[in-house]
Amino acid sequence: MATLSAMKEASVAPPPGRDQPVPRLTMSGVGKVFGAFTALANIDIAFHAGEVHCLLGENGAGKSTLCNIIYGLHSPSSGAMVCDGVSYAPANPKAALASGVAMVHQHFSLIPELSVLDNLLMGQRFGRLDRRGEAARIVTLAETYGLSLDPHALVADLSVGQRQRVEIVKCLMHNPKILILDEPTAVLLPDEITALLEICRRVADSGSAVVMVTHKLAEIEAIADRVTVLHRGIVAARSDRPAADMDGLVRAMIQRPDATGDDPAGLAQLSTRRHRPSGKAADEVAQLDGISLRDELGIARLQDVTLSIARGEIVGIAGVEGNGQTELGNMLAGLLHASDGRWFVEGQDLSKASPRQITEAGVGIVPEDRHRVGAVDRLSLADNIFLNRMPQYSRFGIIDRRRQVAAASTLAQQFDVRAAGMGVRFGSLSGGNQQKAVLARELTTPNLRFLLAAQPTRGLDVGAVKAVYSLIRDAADTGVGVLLISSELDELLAVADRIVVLYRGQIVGECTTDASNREQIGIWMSGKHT
Amino acid sequence: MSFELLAVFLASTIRLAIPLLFAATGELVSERAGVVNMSVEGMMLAGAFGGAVGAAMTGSPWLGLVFAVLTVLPIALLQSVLTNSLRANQIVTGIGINILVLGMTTLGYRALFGARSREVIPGFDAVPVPGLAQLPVLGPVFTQIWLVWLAFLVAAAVGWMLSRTGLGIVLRGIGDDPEAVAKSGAPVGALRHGAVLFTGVMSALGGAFLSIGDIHTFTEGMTNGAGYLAIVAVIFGNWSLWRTVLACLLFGAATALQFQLPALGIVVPNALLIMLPYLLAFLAVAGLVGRQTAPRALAQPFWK
Amino acid sequence: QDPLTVGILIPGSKSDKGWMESGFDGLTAAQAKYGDQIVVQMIENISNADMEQALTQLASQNALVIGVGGQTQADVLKVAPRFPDVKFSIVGGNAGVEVANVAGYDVKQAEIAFVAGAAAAMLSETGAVSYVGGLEIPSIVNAGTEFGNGARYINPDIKYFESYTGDFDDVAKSKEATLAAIAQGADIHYHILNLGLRGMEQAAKESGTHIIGSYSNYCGTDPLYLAYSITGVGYQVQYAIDEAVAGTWVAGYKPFGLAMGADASDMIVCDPTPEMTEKLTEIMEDIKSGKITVLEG
Amino acid sequence: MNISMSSPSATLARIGPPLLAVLAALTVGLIVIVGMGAALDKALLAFWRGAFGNGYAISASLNRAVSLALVGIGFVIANRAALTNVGGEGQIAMGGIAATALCLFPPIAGLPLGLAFVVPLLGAALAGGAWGGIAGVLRTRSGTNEVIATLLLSFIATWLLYWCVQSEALLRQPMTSSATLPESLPIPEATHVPLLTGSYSSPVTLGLPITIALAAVAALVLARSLFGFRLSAVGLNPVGAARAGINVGGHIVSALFIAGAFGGLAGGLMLQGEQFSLKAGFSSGYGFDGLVVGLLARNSITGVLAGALLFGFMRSGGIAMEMGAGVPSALVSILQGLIVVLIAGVAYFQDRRSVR
Ligand SMILES: Nc1ncnc2c1ncn2[C@@H]1O[C@H](COP(=O)(O)OP(=O)(O)OP(=O)(O)O)[C@@H](O)[C@H]1O
Ligand SMILES: Nc1ncnc2c1ncn2[C@@H]1O[C@H](COP(=O)(O)OP(=O)(O)OP(=O)(O)O)[C@@H](O)[C@H]1O
Ligand SMILES: [Mg+2]
Ligand SMILES: [Mg+2]
Repeated sequence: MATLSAMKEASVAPPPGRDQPVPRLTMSGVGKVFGAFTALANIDIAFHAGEVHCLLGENGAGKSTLCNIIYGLHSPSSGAMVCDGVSYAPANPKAALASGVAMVHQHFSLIPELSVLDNLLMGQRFGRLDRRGEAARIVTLAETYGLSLDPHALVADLSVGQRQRVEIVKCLMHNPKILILDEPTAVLLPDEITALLEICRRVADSGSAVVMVTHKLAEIEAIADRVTVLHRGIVAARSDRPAADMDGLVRAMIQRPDATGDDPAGLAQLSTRRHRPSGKAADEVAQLDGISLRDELGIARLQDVTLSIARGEIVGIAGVEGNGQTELGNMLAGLLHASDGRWFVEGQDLSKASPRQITEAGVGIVPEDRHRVGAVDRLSLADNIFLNRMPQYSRFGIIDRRRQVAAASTLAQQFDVRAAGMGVRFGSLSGGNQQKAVLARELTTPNLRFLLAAQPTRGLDVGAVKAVYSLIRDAADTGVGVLLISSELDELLAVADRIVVLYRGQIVGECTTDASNREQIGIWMSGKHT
Repeated sequence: MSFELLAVFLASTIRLAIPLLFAATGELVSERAGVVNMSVEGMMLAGAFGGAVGAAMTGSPWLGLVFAVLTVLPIALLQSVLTNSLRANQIVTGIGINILVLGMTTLGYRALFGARSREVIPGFDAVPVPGLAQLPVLGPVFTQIWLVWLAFLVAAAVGWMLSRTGLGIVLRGIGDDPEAVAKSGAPVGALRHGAVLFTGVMSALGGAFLSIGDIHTFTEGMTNGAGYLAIVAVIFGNWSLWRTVLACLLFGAATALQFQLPALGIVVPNALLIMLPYLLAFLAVAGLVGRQTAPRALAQPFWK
Repeated sequence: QDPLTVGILIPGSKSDKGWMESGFDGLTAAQAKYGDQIVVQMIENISNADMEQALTQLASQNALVIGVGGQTQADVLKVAPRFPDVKFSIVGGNAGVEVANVAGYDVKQAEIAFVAGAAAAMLSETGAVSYVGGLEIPSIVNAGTEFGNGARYINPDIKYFESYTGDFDDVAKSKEATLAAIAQGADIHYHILNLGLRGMEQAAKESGTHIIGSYSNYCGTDPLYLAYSITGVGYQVQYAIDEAVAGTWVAGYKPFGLAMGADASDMIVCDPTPEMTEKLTEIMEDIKSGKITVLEG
Repeated sequence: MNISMSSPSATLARIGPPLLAVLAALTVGLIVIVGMGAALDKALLAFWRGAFGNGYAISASLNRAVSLALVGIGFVIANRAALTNVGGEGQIAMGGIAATALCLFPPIAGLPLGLAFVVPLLGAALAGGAWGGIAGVLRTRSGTNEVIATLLLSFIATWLLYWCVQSEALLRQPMTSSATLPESLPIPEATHVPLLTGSYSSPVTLGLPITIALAAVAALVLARSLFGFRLSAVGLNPVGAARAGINVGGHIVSALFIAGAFGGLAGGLMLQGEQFSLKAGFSSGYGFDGLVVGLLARNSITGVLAGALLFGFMRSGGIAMEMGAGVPSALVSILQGLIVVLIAGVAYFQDRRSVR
């Protein structure tokens, strides 16, 4: 992170108008309601010329919604905006662009089938294109911001970082007065992040307002001139001196309804464990032996991952997102097969096993992507609780609904899943209840010996986080080996027995959960050990 | 095959391919923008009908052509509203429209022409292309009605549009990822509407070619699957313009062969020749002939 | 006396310029002749799966049911036994009809095709003639074969081209088939087509060649036509009605053809030379007397 | 699918729009009749008589409804797995070909215990199933869109049937005289599907109870069985279903196989119950009409039966109307097309809530 902090000092000239801020865009009383759900309420905020303004907030806080409103993708349910002194209410992105607002989305909006140039020219003009001239113009533009790109490459062939550069150039082509970046660094490698922040600074220095959404404190420290923290759709805190106010910002961001002190989630209690795993080799539940995995483009996602998990042990996998965690989770779920290496549970080789065989071997899977992998949103809660175990509740191929619903209801009670009934759509449950339902299913896997829990607390509030970890810990206490993948280092430190760090698909370090290891883990995560 | 026969075969191939070419060019644009119009068959039939009615009423095939387009536009609009505004299932609405148009043209034909079926409908006549039509062997190939050349011209223009203009990029983008294009500010919905209407116009021309171009008459259900064949040509053409043009010509040749082979004393079951286009397209989508890459968002409604 | 109720099933389109239209013309003629002595129910354009139902409905409301075309035969034979009091006539019926209340009228198209072939050979200036058939079924193929035989009977060196489009109604294909023959020199075309005939007309018009019609009289109304054969489809419809009105209707197979006279089968050349007329008459006599034998159909 | 959807108002919301669409289409039909200058009362009377006037009319309509219902049920089953089977026409054709071949294979007609007609029907179902299954295999193996595959297979089957009846080496009857049409030999009496009434004056075949039984089974399977549950899961979320240990590919193939088998069975019943010999154009568009019925039903088997009856009787009435009042039966096509278009259109208002 050293480079990031260094950069702030490197920013020579103070942004113009720092003393007398010139607002480029002001939002007053802006709210957004989706159906019955209030995503944003009464937001007052101003973005100034020459500043990098960071929006901070946990998942679901409303950051993307705010950005989308500025960019004309959503229209606000209430409130008003003023851009450069005139009332601003873009009907669509085109209108926003015309007013000088450009945006890089959280999810890329490039079309991989098209070339970089075609993506950049997309929607700009309908007539004949002077491809050569445009390409030259774009390369020149990119170079003024220190970016290099090949306009004729196919987007599908680009790395994530390169794609993002294309997205940014696409915005810069409009010469924006306001540049919005929604979580631009989530998928980047550390070098790429540094480069990106440099670009943000340059854009701001040229007199634009840069609005950047992020979860990462280091980035804020490095780049932000001002910070606004969103929490559940309202402004929870603001700061004009973010580096100094960091602690307060963090507290505002992660405040839980029952937040207390430094450990808002109260996770510390969880770290006092009754049984510690013995650590003897004979107690091994699961082993990963030299696992490597390539994606369909042939890019290595996992390299020679070797790891063993003992009975009752919780092994945490730490790492910045996008370093192979997703692939590791999908592989253990049986949705991907390793290109090399094998893995075992209780000595049984599951490297080529199907999801069903994996479940039958006593492996529970709490997947990272609840909606795509962990459940069928449009089926009922009862059906999802037994998604992989319906045969138990059927005879001669016919499901005994009454028995199934009764059993589901018992499980739901046991795992504290709160729902209007067993027949409600799974997708209509709140995130925490969805996750508890998935846990109810996976933790009751017959003969459970090994549990994979990937990002199990994502998007959950504090009560739910605690409940989820209690359930996982209780399982470990009964002798189940747990592999816990999470991007929340604090949670790993509190819950796991041992932490390994994944960086670019490789295990780059391993240590105990002693708080003093935190810095070392950070270094491993950032890839700076090399 | 003697040279005369070859020339006749080529001319015949082209004539049989032109209705497909018109419709397939239109359908290609629409499919590149992500919309499948199963209703091409119905739109062609309506075009054939409208062309015949217009030409018979006014005595001018030119007005017939205008009539054909005017007849088809509301149908294309219906298809477009159903699929692009109401996001109805594209396949099913297309088939529904085909049933509807078959019924309406049959009924309309009987109401308008029933009593005077022997009347000749004014149509376009073949015109020799100066210079080319005098070529020794290939001359006959260049004696065609002007719509033939229009079909090739429009196809070339569409090819140019798709690859060389901003509109082309946006249309192709919409077919792969309409959400992404919408973020760039392009009016996705309007463009999809436009693509379907364009398919309508092209299908109308293809249908009118049948009724007042190639043969100066209308018969009930005269498209006889040509619209489906046009869609198959787009599929077999792997959603690329020049390949689709080749596919249309190939399908035209397969039909023309049915009349050339007997003259050459070669016995091939007719059924096989008729089946050939479908079989080839099937082998192609089955992945047995090259790799097919359909637009990613093909047949998927766009929700803003 | 109550009027005779007649139900008529026309499987194709009644305005197809061919077989179906010819049958419909016969019906119209009978209606003109009998006025309100007969009441007619008609249905056209019926698909295979609906044929039986249509015939049943006609049979339940009419005393005489006429199926225009051999394609109705299978279903007529199925329906007829259920309506023993109703008379069924199949126009274009064939031998093998042995149900007590069914009459099959055989049009014998091959006979007249032979004569048409002879006429074509005499009319041709290029020494090449052609024939386009719809379905490649025996009666249609036999007519084609006999057309060729007839042409060679006049001119042993004549070039003859025949092809089949697989569909009586496909205009585009019959146009292309005709053009293929024209490219090889043919200038007189004969056919057994329905709607498809319009494609042949277009081809002939574009190339300046001529057609011998096979169902209707076009002499004087359309310069494309130099001659036409009478195949007697309409005549048979009238015949069935005549017999039923007169009370002389009988079941069983009945061949029509030249033997039944000029209304049932004849060859008309629009502007004949005396030699032509003489030769054609001679040929027709020879067929009737068996001196020339032609195929069934 | 959604358990909570069973209150009276929900039911109304489900069947209301299709009902309205049908009514609207029928209204247009009346306007057209009047517009064509036909006497409305005469036309309606003819329609009524043709549809319900006597035992024969009713039976013929029922038999037609049977074919449409079978194709429609198959469509609904495949649709449960989010698959659109538009290949009914070809599946009927394949069923017809297989049934003909088996019926004409001498040992079959000699089978005891009704096997003489059952075996060809099973063969027809199997052939149709195989034809649908191919699309399923392609879908799982190479991701080929099943709409395109079933449509192309449908055309191929239609021309395969044409070939079969054109070629003596295949199923065409021996050409003994010029009278031999391009069709198969009539199938032996023993292979006919028995009539319920025993009389050809009201020829409802055993196909009706078979279809009702299959409809009941299909409804049960979709609503209550493990298989139906898995089809839903596969249709709603293939990745989630795979993780839950469901064989996604296998269920996709099965769903399209079953849809095809229903189409094939419809073909077998059409051949062995009504037509008795195979001809070109044998399937008569029932594949597309059946697909429409399946769509109209909005995933309900009861809806399929209702739609099949509607279309079955509508066509009977249409034929009678043309004979009795001179209103071309093409009007029926117009109504069918209108109903499809209207229902597909109003689906938007029903589905809007459930998408995203
Ligand atoms: N179109 C929509 N309809 C209904 N609810 C929505 C919609 N878009 C967002 N939401 C809800 O609004 C809330 C805020 O969403 P938003 O995407 O702004 O969060 P975020 O702060 O960007 O979170 P993340 O860090 O996960 O990106 C969430 O609960 C989300 O589920
Ligand atoms: N994309 C969306 N579309 C429609 N409704 C949504 C969407 N996202 C969230 N909701 C609705 O908003 C409500 C809140 O969702 P969310 O997942 O943020 O719950 P939560 O308050 O965070 O609960 P928990 O504490 O259990 O996580 C839910 O009831 C859900 O129905
Ligand atoms: Mg977001
Ligand atoms: Mg939440």
